[in-house]
Amino acid sequence: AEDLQVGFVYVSPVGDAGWSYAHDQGRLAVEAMDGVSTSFVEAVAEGPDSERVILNMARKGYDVIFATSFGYMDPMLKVAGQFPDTVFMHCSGFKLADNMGNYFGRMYQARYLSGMVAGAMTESNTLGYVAAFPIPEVIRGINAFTLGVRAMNPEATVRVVWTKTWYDPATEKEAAKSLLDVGADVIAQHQDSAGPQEAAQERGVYSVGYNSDMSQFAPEAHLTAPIWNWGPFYVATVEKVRSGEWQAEATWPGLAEGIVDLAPIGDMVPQEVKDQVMAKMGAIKGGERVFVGPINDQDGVLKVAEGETMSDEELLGMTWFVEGVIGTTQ
Amino acid sequence: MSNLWLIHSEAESMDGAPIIRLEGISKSFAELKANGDISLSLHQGRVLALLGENGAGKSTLMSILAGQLQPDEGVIYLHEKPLNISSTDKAIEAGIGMVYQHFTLVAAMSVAENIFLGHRAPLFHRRRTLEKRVRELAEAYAMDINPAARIADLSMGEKQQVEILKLLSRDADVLIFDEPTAVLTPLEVEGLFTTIGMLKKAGKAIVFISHKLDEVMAIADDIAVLRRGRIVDVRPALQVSSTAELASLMVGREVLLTVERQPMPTRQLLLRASGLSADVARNVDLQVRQGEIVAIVGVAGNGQKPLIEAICGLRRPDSGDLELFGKPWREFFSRYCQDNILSYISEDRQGLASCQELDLLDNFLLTTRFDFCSGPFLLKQRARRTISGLLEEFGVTPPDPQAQAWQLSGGNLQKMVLSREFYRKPLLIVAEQPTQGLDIGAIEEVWKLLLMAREQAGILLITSDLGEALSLADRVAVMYGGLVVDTFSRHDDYKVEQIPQMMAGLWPPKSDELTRMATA
Amino acid sequence: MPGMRIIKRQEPLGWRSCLVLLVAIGFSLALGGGLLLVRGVDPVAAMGTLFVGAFGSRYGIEDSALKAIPIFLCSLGVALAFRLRVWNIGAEGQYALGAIGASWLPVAMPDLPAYLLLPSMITMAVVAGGMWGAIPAFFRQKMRTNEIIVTLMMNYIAISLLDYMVYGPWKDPASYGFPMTATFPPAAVVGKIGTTAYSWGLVHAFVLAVLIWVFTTYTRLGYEIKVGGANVRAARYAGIPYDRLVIGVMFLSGALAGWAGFLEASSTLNRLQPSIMANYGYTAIVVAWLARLNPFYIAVASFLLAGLRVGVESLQLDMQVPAAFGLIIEGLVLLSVLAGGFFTTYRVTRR
Amino acid sequence: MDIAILIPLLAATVQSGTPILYATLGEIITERSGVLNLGVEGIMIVGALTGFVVSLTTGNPWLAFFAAGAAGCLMAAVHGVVVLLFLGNQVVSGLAITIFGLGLANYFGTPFVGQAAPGFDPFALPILGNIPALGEIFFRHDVLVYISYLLPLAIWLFLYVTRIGLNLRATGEAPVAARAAGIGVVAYRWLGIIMGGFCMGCGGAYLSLAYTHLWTNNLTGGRGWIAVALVIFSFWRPQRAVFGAYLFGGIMAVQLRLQASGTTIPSSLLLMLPYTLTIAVLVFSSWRRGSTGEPAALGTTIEPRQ
Ligand SMILES: Nc1ncnc2c1ncn2[C@@H]1O[C@H](COP(=O)(O)OP(=O)(O)OP(=O)(O)O)[C@@H](O)[C@H]1O
Ligand SMILES: Nc1ncnc2c1ncn2[C@@H]1O[C@H](COP(=O)(O)OP(=O)(O)OP(=O)(O)O)[C@@H](O)[C@H]1O
Ligand SMILES: [Mg+2]
Ligand SMILES: [Mg+2]
Repeated sequence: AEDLQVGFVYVSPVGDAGWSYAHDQGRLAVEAMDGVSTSFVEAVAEGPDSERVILNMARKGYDVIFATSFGYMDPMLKVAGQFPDTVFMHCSGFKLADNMGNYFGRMYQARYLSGMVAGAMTESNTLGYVAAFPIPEVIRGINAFTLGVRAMNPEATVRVVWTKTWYDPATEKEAAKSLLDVGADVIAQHQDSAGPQEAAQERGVYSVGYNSDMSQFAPEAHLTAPIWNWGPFYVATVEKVRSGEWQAEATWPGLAEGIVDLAPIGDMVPQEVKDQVMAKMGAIKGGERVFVGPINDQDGVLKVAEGETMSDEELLGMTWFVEGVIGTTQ
Repeated sequence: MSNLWLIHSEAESMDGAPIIRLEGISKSFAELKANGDISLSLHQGRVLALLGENGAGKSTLMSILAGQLQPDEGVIYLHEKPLNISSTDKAIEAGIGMVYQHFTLVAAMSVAENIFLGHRAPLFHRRRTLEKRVRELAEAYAMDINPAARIADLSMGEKQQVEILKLLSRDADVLIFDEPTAVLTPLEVEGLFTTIGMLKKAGKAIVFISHKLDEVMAIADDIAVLRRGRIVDVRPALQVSSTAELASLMVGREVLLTVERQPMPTRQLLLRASGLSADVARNVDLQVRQGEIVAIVGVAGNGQKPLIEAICGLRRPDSGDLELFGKPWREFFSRYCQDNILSYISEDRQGLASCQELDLLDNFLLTTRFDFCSGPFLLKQRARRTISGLLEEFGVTPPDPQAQAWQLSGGNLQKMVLSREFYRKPLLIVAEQPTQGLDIGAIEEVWKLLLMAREQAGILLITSDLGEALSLADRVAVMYGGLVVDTFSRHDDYKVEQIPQMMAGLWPPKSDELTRMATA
Repeated sequence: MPGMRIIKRQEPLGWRSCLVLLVAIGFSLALGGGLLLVRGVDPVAAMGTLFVGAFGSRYGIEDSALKAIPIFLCSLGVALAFRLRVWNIGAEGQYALGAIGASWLPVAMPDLPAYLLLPSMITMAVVAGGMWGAIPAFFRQKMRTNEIIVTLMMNYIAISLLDYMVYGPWKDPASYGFPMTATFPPAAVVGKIGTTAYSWGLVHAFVLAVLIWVFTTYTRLGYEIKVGGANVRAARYAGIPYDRLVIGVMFLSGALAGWAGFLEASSTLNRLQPSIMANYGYTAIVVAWLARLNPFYIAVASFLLAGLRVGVESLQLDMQVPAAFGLIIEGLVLLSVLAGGFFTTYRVTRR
Repeated sequence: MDIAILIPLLAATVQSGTPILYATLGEIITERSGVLNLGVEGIMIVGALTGFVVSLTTGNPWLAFFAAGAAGCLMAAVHGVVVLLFLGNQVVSGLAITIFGLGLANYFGTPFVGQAAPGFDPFALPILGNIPALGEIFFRHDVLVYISYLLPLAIWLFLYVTRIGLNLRATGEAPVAARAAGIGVVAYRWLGIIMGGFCMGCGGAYLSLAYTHLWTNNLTGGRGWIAVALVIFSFWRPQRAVFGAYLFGGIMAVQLRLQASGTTIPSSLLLMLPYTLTIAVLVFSSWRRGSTGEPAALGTTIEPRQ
């Protein structure tokens, strides 16, 4: 039989954004499967360009198409209507069709855990967060991180600097330094370059990586990192399509499914902290939620009442900072 | 004029081995043969004057000698040894240097830096040492120049001295001057001739190109005449009896360069400036009426430029009154284009009065476009027919509206500009150096045109050529240092005699000098 | 070079300049092929894929034509400024401002009827883009600043401004926090021509091109632009109000880019979002120069370069060639055509 | 801002100004010979990639640094071929070089993303590094920063004290005059282009070898363009380029520090700052009478000899 053809659409060059890079790592896992071939198109602008690219893939007879940016949602929906036999998968959106599913990963769970580590290690009670773009995915991460920090250290605050970049080591390193200069002693980040890690290492403070284990860039600073692991999910999805089990649904797997994880925690972290974090990880895997009330926003206004939990829908559209974050969401 | 002008060499003959000998030099530009089979010798301690009409090939020949151009055929001998001059550098090495028609100096640099440009010297240099060497060199030739001054701040005469020093500093034995006096005041010309005299004494060979025949008569030892790229005559200067003889040698017919001029009643007042200041021009009073030619004479750079620019609307006057056709400056120029009765014939034919990269039709429309407008549209067909006729009438070659302006020679471009400006039938003409660089034949034509235009219009003539001013003008104004020193009628013989003093800033004489003159 | 002599041509080269152009393009494609070889891609097959992807099917041609619209309009504007020898590198920013201007009404007053909404969107886009072009022109004329740098810096500012709008005040509450405005109401959308895939934007582009062509070739102002570009001093000498001309032309130049922004927002995206910025403004400069500022050639060149963008997608999909290959080709073509221009103005002979 | 923030801010200023300084100096040399090279951005990024790749493969940062300079020369030479040999328009050729360079770097750079290459690390200079405040600001950087302190002086000496520099300046001011004085003007323009390209390549390498030790697409992020603007700000004088480069280094550092100190100004607006400042600086430095020092023949083509 012919190979199953799987296409990926990336919003940025693979070499540019760690986001696309992470997905591409997943693609390589799929490529390694027997009887499956893959290809991708990078740097596809959201909007009509993406519609054309997806359409092209469908026309060329691709069996599964993964589109990995929010802005691909409507274009993909349009194409999905024309090609009922093709499987469409959209990442980070919310719309569904008979042959179009959507998926995302609960990175915020790992972020929370990394926040716990950071909160335990800070001495100045000021943490720095080098943030990419003010979109819900990033804001949610900052919030989860802050909740984690405050779980260990209620006095601590997290300062945010936006770089408006996904991968720009120079700018991101500079942003990290600016946070260090205002007293931060742990640096976390959302971009995928190791720039902030280098900055922390040079100043002799701690850092939290992202996306993959970044300890090689800053062996003395790197506490841990919340990491993506798309491979298993993509492999599983393709497998389901091949066996005909695939169904259009919204999937949002997390720590429990292994799509997100925490990189090994560094030796500088005391064992009891590690234990606490591991315990929490177990709990989350077991179904405990991260965003449970009471949660105040930045200005101290109660947003989530005691006992309530935030729905997935609310999480997907999160645009406000929780208490303890210093910065603006614009 | 001074005796210094008559400095013929003691060596009356051209015998003896020449320093440089040209043999069979030919050079073509595309189809045009600029030099054909030219042979010529340059001798130590002698001045060779090179004469010829515009485009005769004088500059081309000398540029070949200076290494700027490559000959198509022919050999150059230095001390009877063949010499390959493939670049300016090689020419300088061989001791050949040229002072170009347009000075080749770097305006933003100092005198000393300019002089040492291109020298084969040690990698590092010190400003002090350079300046000291320049000072020594200048003293040796009795020149007075500040080695640290910026070129941009120098007068034309001083710039020329720098050019000469540049050549001397590189031990040139052959010095070529291409129309060196075109931009100088009479006093500066005298200075130049003194210098040339000293160079001769020092045993240099000198080539002197000029359109001013009396100068040639004054300074040349030998005279060579070029016509259409060929040598038509070479003879010692002593065998030439008059400038008229030279002129007819050059042009091939009699040229008298005298013009008939009828007295003309002056009419309406066209231009009135009082207390006008613009940049360096200060407190200028000036009037031009219909039917007269007013000449402003003076060395370039004494405020004529800003004055003209203010009058022609290219620069806002700083202060004072300026009325054109009875209207204040601002009001006149707000509707200048529609009236189209003021014409400016600029000395800068290539840079200001025309667009080099456009064709003649577009260049023609430059100032006449309002006559060919219908609503927002431009009627190019009609303009094309008009210009074709005009080009023929004014004898522009080629008479083709589609030719590009850069393809025209300087003289032809000037004719094109004149045809355009006269087509407009302007009532006030500002003519700036209208004959600079033109040969005698062309000058004669331009003068006739200007006198013809005087019947309808008022003309403000700006010139540094006294002869031109006196031949054409009804009244003369002399500018020095931004001021109008004096304005007087052409017939005021006493003042006319003082013009060179006025141009040099020596007028009016200081009171003690007056007394000295009185006692003498 | 020894033994060679370079002579300026007295007569224009005529049709043979097309030959020079083709040779130059061929040369740059060959160089590009060499770069493909370095990465182990078969250059012949790749160029085939590129071409077929762009022009080998109805879809390809449709896509290329649609993509050519914004490039074409930006380029038309850029060419107008270049004609005056004003180096407008700011089409990208002017395009952004046009998109921002056009989006204001549909975001603020989505209920307006189409006959009001569309014309006022165009007006807003033209004014916003035009102002973005006129500001650097004003600086250039009044303060003698270098327009290359100012227009370029204003591109970055315009993009930040666009970001600010869609991340801030204009963010669609229903977009789950993603940076985009709400979808425009149908009244604000420039639709497709009948049942074809072509948008009415194509007609806009055509009409504007004819207007600009008539303007530059047959009007007095067009002539004055030519003179201003050929020789500034001569222009002032001829009484042309050069300062006003520059500012006016830059307004027009920006307005055309702004119109492109309007079409892209209204017709293609139906909303404003950061991905509207796709470097059309820079490609427009390449196009304008390849086309020697002539509107007709600009149309051809923008279609070709739009095709390059479309074709590179196929190249990625089928041969895994990075998207940057398109940039390389763009740069190479421009460089070699520029170098080839030498042969249209000069002639080399043996000495 | 108190001293505790100010000193690190100034130190960061020096560092982020350094790549711009290299590039600005390169462009000054090039423009002094009369050639406008708008390809700085493209040349820098090719330099950055070359430096990174060479360092990654050989492990020798110095070799990498000079390789980056050489790559800069090569890219600049392309510009030279187009504008000096084929007499093409300098503005357009520069733009094309930028497009081409960005394409080239992104095309070949993709496989290297996410790797770290050995580079230059900061170290305190003996004695100087211990001066209070000044030591921290100026003398605890990497060696390339220290080189950049000497570079303006070296270039100044080159331009004003050597014969070659004199001839090069003359070529930029008045090629016709220079040629008449026996100077091979085209050769000097080549020299200007090549030397400039070397500095630009080094500026790019600073980003990938010292500023960070990482590679990414578009690493230069518009710094090349700012360098072009700074040449105007510097009035074409190497010593003034230092102030310009640090001014911009400063504004980039301040912009992020404003955010870090908790400002509520939207980041989109803060990100406009460097560009707005560029325009302001240009207006400020152009808006004066008299000469700015711009080489009179900048951007002109030298017609071939007949
Ligand atoms: N660069 C050039 N390219 C083509 N033709 C040229 C060039 N320079 C000069 N010519 C031609 O050669 C002829 C001789 O020019 P040249 O400059 O030597 O004349 P000239 O005797 O010096 O004239 P003038 O008295 O006006 O200075 C000119 O008429 C012109 O047609
Ligand atoms: N770069 C060039 N290439 C080709 N031809 C040229 C060039 N420059 C000048 N010419 C030719 O040279 C002539 C102009 O030379 P130039 O200005 O020295 O003439 P001229 O000596 O002033 O003549 P005129 O007697 O008309 O004043 C024109 O005929 C033109 O065709
Ligand atoms: Mg002449
Ligand atoms: Mg001559």
